[in-house]
Amino acid sequence: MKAKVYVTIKQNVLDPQGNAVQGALHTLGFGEVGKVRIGKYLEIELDTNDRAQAEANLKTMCEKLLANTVVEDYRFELEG
Amino acid sequence: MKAKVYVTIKQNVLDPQGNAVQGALHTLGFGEVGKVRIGKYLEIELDTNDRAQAEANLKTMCEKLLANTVVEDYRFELEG
Amino acid sequence: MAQQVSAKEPTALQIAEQKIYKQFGVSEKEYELICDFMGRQPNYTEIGVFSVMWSEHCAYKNSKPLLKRFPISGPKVLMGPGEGAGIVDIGDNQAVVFKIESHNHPSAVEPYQGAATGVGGIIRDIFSMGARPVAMLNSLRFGKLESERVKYLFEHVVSGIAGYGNCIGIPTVAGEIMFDEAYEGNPLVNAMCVGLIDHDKIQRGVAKGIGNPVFYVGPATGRDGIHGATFASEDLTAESEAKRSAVQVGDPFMEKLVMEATLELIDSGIVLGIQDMGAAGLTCSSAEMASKAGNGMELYLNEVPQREEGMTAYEMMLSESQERMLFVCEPQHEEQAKGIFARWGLHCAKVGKVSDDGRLKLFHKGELVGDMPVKALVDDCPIYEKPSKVPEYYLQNGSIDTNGYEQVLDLNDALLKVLGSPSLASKEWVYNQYDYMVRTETAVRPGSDAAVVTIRGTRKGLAMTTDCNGRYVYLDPEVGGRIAVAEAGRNIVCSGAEPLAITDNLNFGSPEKPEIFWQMEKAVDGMAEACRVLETPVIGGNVSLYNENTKGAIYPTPVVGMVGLVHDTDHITTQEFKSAGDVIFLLGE
Amino acid sequence: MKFAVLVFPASNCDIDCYKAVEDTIGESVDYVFHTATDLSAYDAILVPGGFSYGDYLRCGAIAQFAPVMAEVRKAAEQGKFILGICNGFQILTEAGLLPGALIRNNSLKFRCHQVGLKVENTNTAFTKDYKQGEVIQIPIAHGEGNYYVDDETLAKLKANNQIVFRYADDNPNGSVDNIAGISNEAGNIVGMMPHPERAIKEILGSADGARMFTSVLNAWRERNGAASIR
Ligand SMILES: Nc1ncnc2c1ncn2[C@@H]1O[C@H](COP(=O)(O)OP(=O)(O)O)[C@@H](O)[C@H]1O
Repeated sequence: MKAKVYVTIKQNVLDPQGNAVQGALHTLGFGEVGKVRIGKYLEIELDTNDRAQAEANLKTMCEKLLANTVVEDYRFELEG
Repeated sequence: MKAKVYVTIKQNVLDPQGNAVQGALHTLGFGEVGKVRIGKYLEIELDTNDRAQAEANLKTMCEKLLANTVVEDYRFELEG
Repeated sequence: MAQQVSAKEPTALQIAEQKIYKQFGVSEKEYELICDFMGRQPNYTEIGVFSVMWSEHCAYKNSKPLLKRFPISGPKVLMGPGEGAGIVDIGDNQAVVFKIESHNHPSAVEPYQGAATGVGGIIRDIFSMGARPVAMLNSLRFGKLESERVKYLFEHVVSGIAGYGNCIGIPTVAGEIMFDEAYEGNPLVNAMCVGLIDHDKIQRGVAKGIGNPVFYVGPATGRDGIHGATFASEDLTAESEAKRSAVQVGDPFMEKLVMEATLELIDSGIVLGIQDMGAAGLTCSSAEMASKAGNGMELYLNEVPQREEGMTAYEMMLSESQERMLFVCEPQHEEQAKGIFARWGLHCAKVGKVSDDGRLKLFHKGELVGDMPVKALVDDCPIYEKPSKVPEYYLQNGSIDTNGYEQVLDLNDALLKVLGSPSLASKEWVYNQYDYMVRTETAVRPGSDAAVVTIRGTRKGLAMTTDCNGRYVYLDPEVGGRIAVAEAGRNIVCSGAEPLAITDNLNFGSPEKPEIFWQMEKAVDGMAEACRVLETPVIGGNVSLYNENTKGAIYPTPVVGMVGLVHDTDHITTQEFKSAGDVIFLLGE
Repeated sequence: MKFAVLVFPASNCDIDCYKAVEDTIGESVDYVFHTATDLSAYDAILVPGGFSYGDYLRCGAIAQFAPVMAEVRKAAEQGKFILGICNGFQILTEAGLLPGALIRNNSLKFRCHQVGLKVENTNTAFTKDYKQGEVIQIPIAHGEGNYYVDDETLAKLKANNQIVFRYADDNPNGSVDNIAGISNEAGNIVGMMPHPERAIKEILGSADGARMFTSVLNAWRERNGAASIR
């Protein structure tokens, strides 16, 4: 199975990198660009067939390691 | 409109960060974890209604700024 | 799978008939010589191995005659050119180890990773000698800071250096940067590392003891940085695109572990020979280690840790994956060595053994896939004495009447212009991104003349600097070469140290052009003369040629890295004016 | 008094912390590897700076799971003195031993230079020897030192007097309320981005960091009824 994990910065937390990219895109002439938020995108291969278990484990992985829930949100999708 | 951009490290380019996270997940007891690849995930608000133009512009943004095409691939989705 | 890939490799006969070796930069003459040494036509893997061993980078085939003009010995030199880095005695059973190296081309392609892996490579050169790296320096050249591309290169090179050096915990204490259109498209990224060692810990890259096992340490090998030429003439199908050599990516975390484990291994006293896998990875390290011991080596490529599937012998031998080392010890020490690496979370694989037949033999999947005489690989590359010719510009410049220049009347304006030029302006923006304080020995930080790093447990310190003004060298290579060494010497002396020795990085255009070769020759003469006068021998260095774009060559830029000894930390002197009312002297004419 | 300096893969200020203990107070100090499972012999634990596990994913994220961290938690509960510097601070927040998180500098650049730090709280084990409100010179060297807490936690930090250091002049990273260092409620754990171990003698540019080490020695002596040094 393959998991796709999205880790995004919480709405009320400042995203300096997103702001910098927004500024840079404006400089490049893309005036239509509004807010930019930058997060992480992880692809994880999982050697299992137990979907329910995989979901439960992924949740733990996210809570414990992949996201810092003080400043980040996460969600994931399972494929295959 | 809202764009979601995925920037991933090219398949045969080393991803030290992915390797370190894989190792950490194994240490945490998730033996089922295979390859881990870590990329970026961007959400960009676009103030336009011209879908075709938005797509063309996004491509340019990715090529010029958002992805480093020497080592990274990118893809995006447009919503709304 | 693997068969398919290798089936696609041209046969020895095809290589000969279609002159495929030319894509590897091997000339017809050189190819014939290789066939003579081999007693037959080389196969694809073998021609690949020869091509890198006989490249300028490894064989110095165009620069060796010039390097011979440098003074390389002195009473304090413990090791001159020939090993990973040179070593100079600083008393009390201690010595300083240092070397500079370029990563110009990779940085032009991918500035962050190019610069980062340049830093990683030079650090490995230092710790593979058994030395603890204590400081880093760099010397950078870019085009004019106006274009977007140059800004991009500049910004990313700096963050690549910072990213790698900061993570591994070696302070980046000094460097220099200049911007000039001569470097447009050809940035120079030279990195220098300085280490400390006790005399009895000095290692060499030798494969000693027939039958001894050869170990591979570090991350798995991928298709990183493999000779791009190979695919240059292939049609770019999706499949070949996927196989195309990838940009080398640095992993400073891995290097930190490899460094600590290697130093611990060396400390244990069981290492007989050790060398890092730098340019041309496994090929260069195995051939050179065998050659220095007068032995041969057998490599079992199945045992080489591999990151990607279906790697061929050719790919494994030519991969430039980073952070890897090769070492030899006696068989009874195998477990001890593995234990040390395991403690640092690293795997160490037995990939070969030292043999007595003077040949480099490669086995893959139970077959002998390469068999080459080590001596031919390492020593027998033809050395070229290139023709040299005084360039037109130099002759013309000679007749310019400098008195004819307009006088500068508005001195304020002139001063502001000078101060405002990026080459002269403060480089704080750059060095504040470098951790120049980690290890807590940095007594003089970036921003003064030479940096000074103290030596714990003594009153001594090491002063270090990199210098070169390419414009001077361009205008008069011989005088410019002298100036580069002299400037470095002044920087060292002004910081309160006695100059010890230099390392140098010869960055030039194409030596095939007689005018460029003339620049090289003259610059080396000038540097050699200054080194003799200052008694600072050249204990190692690096050569980077073919730095050219469509508009021509870069300024000849032989960067000098000098290290000096501060005998007492009380002697350390810094650049800035100390207090109002102090008297100011001008020394010299 | 016995100090432990933790060593994670790619810690790199471990040596500096070790030297600082030797050079400032001359107490006994050991390196303790991340795999260690017993810290009972130590009175104080220094979690040094560096790039543990390459700082991959997030600074300090992977280190929080090293075997030694279970012992650090135990020591924290026992009231032992714990100081996290730079990466060490990041590790302590990731491990939940200190509140908040450290995110990327608002300049998006690594920054290395001296900063002025205002001592906001002299009641912690590590700041006893400073004067309240004093401004000291200590270097920073970090890319992710932008301290973040939500408003509610910030209010708590203030109410409990847990803000130990603030940047006195320019805020180098964009941290909330100019925070440079905080403590836990009990004051036995301090985390800070600046590097006191890099400021222990004049040749390094400042000696202002030395008093963090004398402070903790005095705190330990007070706790154990011995006379304090000054
Ligand atoms: N410009 C130079 N000046 C002095 N010595 C040099 C110079 N270039 C190369 N050398 C020396 O030649 C020796 C052979 O280099 P080698 O080990 O093959 O190079 P590298 O480690 O750069 O691949 C090294 O000891 C190196 O110091």
